[in-house]
Amino acid sequence: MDRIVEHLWIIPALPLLAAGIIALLKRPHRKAAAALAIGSLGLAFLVSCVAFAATLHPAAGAGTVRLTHNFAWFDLGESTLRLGWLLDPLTAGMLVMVTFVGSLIFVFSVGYMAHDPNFTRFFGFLSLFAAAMLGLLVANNLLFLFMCWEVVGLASYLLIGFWFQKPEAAAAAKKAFVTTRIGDLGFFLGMVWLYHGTGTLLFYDKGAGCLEQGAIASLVAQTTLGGMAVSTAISLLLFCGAAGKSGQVPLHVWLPDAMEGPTPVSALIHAATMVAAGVFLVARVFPLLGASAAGLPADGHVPHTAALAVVTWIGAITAVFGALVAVAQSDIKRILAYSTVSQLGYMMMGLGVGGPAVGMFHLLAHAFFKALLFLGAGSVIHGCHGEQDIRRMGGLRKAMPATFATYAVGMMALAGFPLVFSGFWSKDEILHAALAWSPSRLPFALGLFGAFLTAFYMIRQMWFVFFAPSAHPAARHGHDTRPDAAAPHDSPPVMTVSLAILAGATVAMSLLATPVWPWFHAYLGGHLDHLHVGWDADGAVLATMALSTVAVALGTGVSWRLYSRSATGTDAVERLVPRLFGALRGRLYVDGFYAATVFRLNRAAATAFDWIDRFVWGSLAGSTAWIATGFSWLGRLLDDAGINPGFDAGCAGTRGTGRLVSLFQNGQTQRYLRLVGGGIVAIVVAVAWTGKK
Amino acid sequence: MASLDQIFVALKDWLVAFVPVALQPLAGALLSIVAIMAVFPGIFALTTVVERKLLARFQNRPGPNRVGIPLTKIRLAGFGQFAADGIKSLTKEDIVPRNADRIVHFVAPFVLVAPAFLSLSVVPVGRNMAALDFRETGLLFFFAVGAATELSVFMAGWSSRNKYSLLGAMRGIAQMLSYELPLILSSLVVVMMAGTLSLATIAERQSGVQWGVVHSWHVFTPWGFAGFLIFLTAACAESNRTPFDLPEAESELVAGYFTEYSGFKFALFFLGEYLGMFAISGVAITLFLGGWNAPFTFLDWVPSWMWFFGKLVGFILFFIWLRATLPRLRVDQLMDLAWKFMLPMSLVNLVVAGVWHLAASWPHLLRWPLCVAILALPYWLLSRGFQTRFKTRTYRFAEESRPAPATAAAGP
Amino acid sequence: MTPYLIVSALLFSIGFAGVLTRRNAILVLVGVELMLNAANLNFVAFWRHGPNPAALDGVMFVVFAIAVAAAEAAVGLALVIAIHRHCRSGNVDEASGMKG
Amino acid sequence: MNPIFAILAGVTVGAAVAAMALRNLVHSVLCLTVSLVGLALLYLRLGAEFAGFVQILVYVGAVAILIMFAVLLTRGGEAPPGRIANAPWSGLAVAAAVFAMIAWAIARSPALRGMAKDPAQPPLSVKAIGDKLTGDLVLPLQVVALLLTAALVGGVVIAMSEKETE
Repeated sequence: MDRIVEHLWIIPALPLLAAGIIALLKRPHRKAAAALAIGSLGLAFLVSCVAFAATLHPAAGAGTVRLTHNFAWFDLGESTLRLGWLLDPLTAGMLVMVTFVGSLIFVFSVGYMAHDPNFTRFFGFLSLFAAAMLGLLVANNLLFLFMCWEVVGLASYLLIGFWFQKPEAAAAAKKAFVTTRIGDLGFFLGMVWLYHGTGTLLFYDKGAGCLEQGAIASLVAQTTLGGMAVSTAISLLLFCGAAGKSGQVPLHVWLPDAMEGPTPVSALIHAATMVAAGVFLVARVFPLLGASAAGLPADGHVPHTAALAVVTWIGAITAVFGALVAVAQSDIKRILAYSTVSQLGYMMMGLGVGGPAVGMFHLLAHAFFKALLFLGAGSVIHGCHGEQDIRRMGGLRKAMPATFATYAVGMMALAGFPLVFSGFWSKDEILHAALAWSPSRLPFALGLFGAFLTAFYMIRQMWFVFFAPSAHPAARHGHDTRPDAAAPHDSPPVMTVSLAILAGATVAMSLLATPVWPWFHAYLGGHLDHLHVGWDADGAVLATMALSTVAVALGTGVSWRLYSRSATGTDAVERLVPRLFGALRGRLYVDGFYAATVFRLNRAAATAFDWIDRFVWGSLAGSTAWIATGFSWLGRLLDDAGINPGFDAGCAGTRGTGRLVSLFQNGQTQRYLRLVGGGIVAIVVAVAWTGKK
Repeated sequence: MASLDQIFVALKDWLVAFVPVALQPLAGALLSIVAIMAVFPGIFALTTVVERKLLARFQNRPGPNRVGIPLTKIRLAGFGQFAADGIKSLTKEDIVPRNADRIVHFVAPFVLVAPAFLSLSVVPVGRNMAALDFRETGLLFFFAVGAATELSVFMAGWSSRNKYSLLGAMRGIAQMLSYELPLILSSLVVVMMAGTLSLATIAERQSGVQWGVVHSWHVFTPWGFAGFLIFLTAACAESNRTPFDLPEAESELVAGYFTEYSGFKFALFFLGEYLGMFAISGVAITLFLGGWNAPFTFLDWVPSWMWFFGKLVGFILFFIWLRATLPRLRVDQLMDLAWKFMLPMSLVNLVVAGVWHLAASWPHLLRWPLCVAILALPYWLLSRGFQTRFKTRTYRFAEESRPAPATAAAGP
Repeated sequence: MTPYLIVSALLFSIGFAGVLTRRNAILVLVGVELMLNAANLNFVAFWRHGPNPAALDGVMFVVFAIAVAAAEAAVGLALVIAIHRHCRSGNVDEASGMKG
Repeated sequence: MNPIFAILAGVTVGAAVAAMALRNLVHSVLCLTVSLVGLALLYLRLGAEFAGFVQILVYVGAVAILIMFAVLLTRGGEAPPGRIANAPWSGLAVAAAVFAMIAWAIARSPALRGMAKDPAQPPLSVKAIGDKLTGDLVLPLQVVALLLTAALVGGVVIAMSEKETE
């Protein structure tokens, strides 16, 4: 057992090695690159399975399997910085999922990127990404986790901007990088604070780790600003990082734009890995979030702490927000992106109301079906020669049967069709936990509404892509300049096989966490030996199932009815409520405030927002962005042409200060050096002077 | 015989004994300086005549054969020529271009000659006969002092304010810098094997005996042989001798960096160049050809300094022979040779020396073929690249401007 | 010992003065070289007069410093050439495109 | 003070001053070379033979030539017209202040006063240096090798970059 955890580093090291070797390969060595990347990740998958098997059998009476292996990294003055590997059910489950889904995505990429000249570079980046992600999972140290976290950010930057010659892609990559960086600032501060508070960053260290009883008790005991417990403050800071990575509402803007990357990247980033990192982080530090004066959260019981309440509310808002926006999008990948935002909201909500088991199960289930959906979308795009607008598709059911079948499975899982799809069970659990959440019932209602919307937009997408009469073949082919532009065709086997495997996994996942046999809970909670098959759920479970089924059915029915009867080309909802639809299509203007590029509903206001945005992104003052967003909402509602004079004054002041400061920075190195020299002399004189007395 | 071998050492000791003890080191140094300043310029004087005569012979003409002892009928087969040349250059007008940078122009020849003398002073010309023996850093001293040559070339070329001078200087510096690498690397092999930088010690180390009667010169090993060839080529380039005389290619650059020098300063440049050649030949002899050691044990009775100077004369004749037979390289070929052939080969040679050292206990039949193979393979690979690289140049623009014969025939 | 240190300080200050005042970028680099060499002289002097000369620390430091200085000179001069090509000038005060 | 030391120090410092003060760049660099040779001789006086010769080999043989090339490549061979210094007085004042500070520190240092006036020549064999380089300091040696390679490549790339883009 210990040997497994001692050698857990092999799992991230394998793809890292592959990335290193691929970096040295020349461009024409495409096969070698692909083989290296897939082979290394496949091997990592096998090792992960071994690690997973090791967590299945806890020692008698030990509860959860939690193996750690810590070692000294380097000495820092008096103290020693220690790193470590950690193997527990959370890690093991994620490892298997990431390597499995990742391998399939790699295989899919071989087909999808077959025509790209930078094929080898692509696989190098993919491997680097996988390595960083796996390193993040096995870390038993918040610092090491943070390092991998940043490498994940770097790799995602490289991958989203893979087609950097496209300005949108370059911009999207930058946006993703900068936006997540704002969250990371919170993460970093939280980490530093945690180190300050506990003196260690190891999660588990035989009772001395920062997530164990002693450290947390001391953190809970201290209070900071406004009587908040230090543990809560740290939790919220860490959650900032998680929100950035996982695209929770204020920081979600990068995620839809990240669609500019190649589709396998979207699948990898949005389904399996990067966005999951945030949720994983919250699950990892759950003891900290759930810590209250009463102590650590016990298994199966989720306390109501302030930190968890924040997580819940942000999650619930994100869930509904993403679903709403997804209703009006027309880019096939963008719909999926917003649906990811929405589902991530569910996960966070699940974590907040139901603890790691609930949230993580939705994460794993979502990873499979969302990877399936993205790869399916990739297959559709590939088959349609690069077309991404669903209104220009249609009738692909016949042209691409394999893609259609697998996509339908993914769709039903995402929408939560009952009984055999994993999405149903995982979402149901979240709703059930939300129903039982005593502080408020609103999250439950929001979740239910989200479920309705999910079914609605997925049916809308299915209808446009696969069922609608082939709308604008001329337009479609007119756009295509390639000589081999022909009718849509199904993708090569190397792509469809990945889809089929994922579809199978999606269905299979549904067996793991039904109320009849809640294996996953038992696994995460560490009481597998008490697990038995049988119905011992309360009536609320049944009620929730019924309610969510109704919501899904309602969504499906309404959507199908609206769209199947509408004329092609225009959107049914658009005709019904054009203003609302416009707002939704404009992604509720959130991007407008952040990036000031999308919608200029109000030119004057937008100019101000634009400036604010630049200011916000230009500096790291994320908090200003909050205020600015609030003000700009208000301004648009109250007065279309209104520009808050306070902003102007603030801007002028800032600009003036900037001018003043930039006077010193005149680009003349010699002048800087003179100041440095004079400064040194002054310091020495000062030190000597004071030392004499 | 031993007394003849050490005759100069004894002479110096005898002379030094006349001065007070406190001044003896100074007197010894002075004596050494005088000896060096007398012997090597003398060899230089003779070399100029020999070179002119030999070159003439190579070209089927008599060469200088008139000047003998003045006011007599004795001609000495023309060996009085150097005196005439010397007197001429001393009495000629010293022309300095109007725009020239006078100070630098004046200093440049001295910057060339002084280090040449200095570097000659570390060469052991016989047993116990090195004017300066740096036990720790002899070879390093040689290379460090040699570095000043480049500076002098630059000063001469730049201060003349003449484009041929400047171009010649640039070529010269580029060439010297490029060939300094193989030069140092190939002598590094000897340092590696000898374990010392002292030239005297290196020479002494080669007095061992192998194969019965042969002294163990470094050149009789695979690494020594390859190193010697590399060193010889690089030395040729370092001293600007044909076929590497591009810096002073008279058909292209008049006389290179000393175009604007005349009279005594020109003579100094001339002297400096030849002294540099002697010094580098002396180092080559010390490093590879056994220094002052005889080739065979039965020749040990010949005094050591005679061996050294005999080998030196051999080198001089060899260089003259090269000058008379080989055509000059083109600039790009020159650089290619340095960077793409000699540098890799000298690196390979370092490896060979290491292998030789590690395989010390192996039988010769195994050790020799292994080392030769390690050398031969890169040699073959590298020279294969040169065959494609050094193909006849096609003069694209010249050919295009010339009307093709077919169109000429079709014309009116 | 002290005379060496004073010479070193003088060299350092002369180099520093050159760095601070000369307009030509190459001479600024020359000043930097002088400053580096002044430091090297210190190392050698302290090695010679220090408590443990057998450890060779000062000399090793000088050898490394020379190697690094050579690299620095190469890159610095390449930069000067690049800037000269870009700005048609080798003066440091004209290459102030980064100014705020 | 030893007269030889005085001459060497005078030449070194004087050449350094000239290097920093002359108008013509080539003269400056030549003076720099003289100054560096003077430094090498000071090393010899201190008993650091190896360092001294390495100094000459690297600085006179390579760095000086390199700077000369840079001077000629940037058309600095002629004495530039106009100002050669930016605000010389304030710069000189800062430099003088720095010198005053260092000199003050040297003059007051109690550690220096405790040192032997002229300790015995420490043994310095090149072999010891070699052993050290390939023993304790093998990692720095590798790093320096890497640095030099990087500098070589970087120098080439920087100096030829514009040609590439044409």
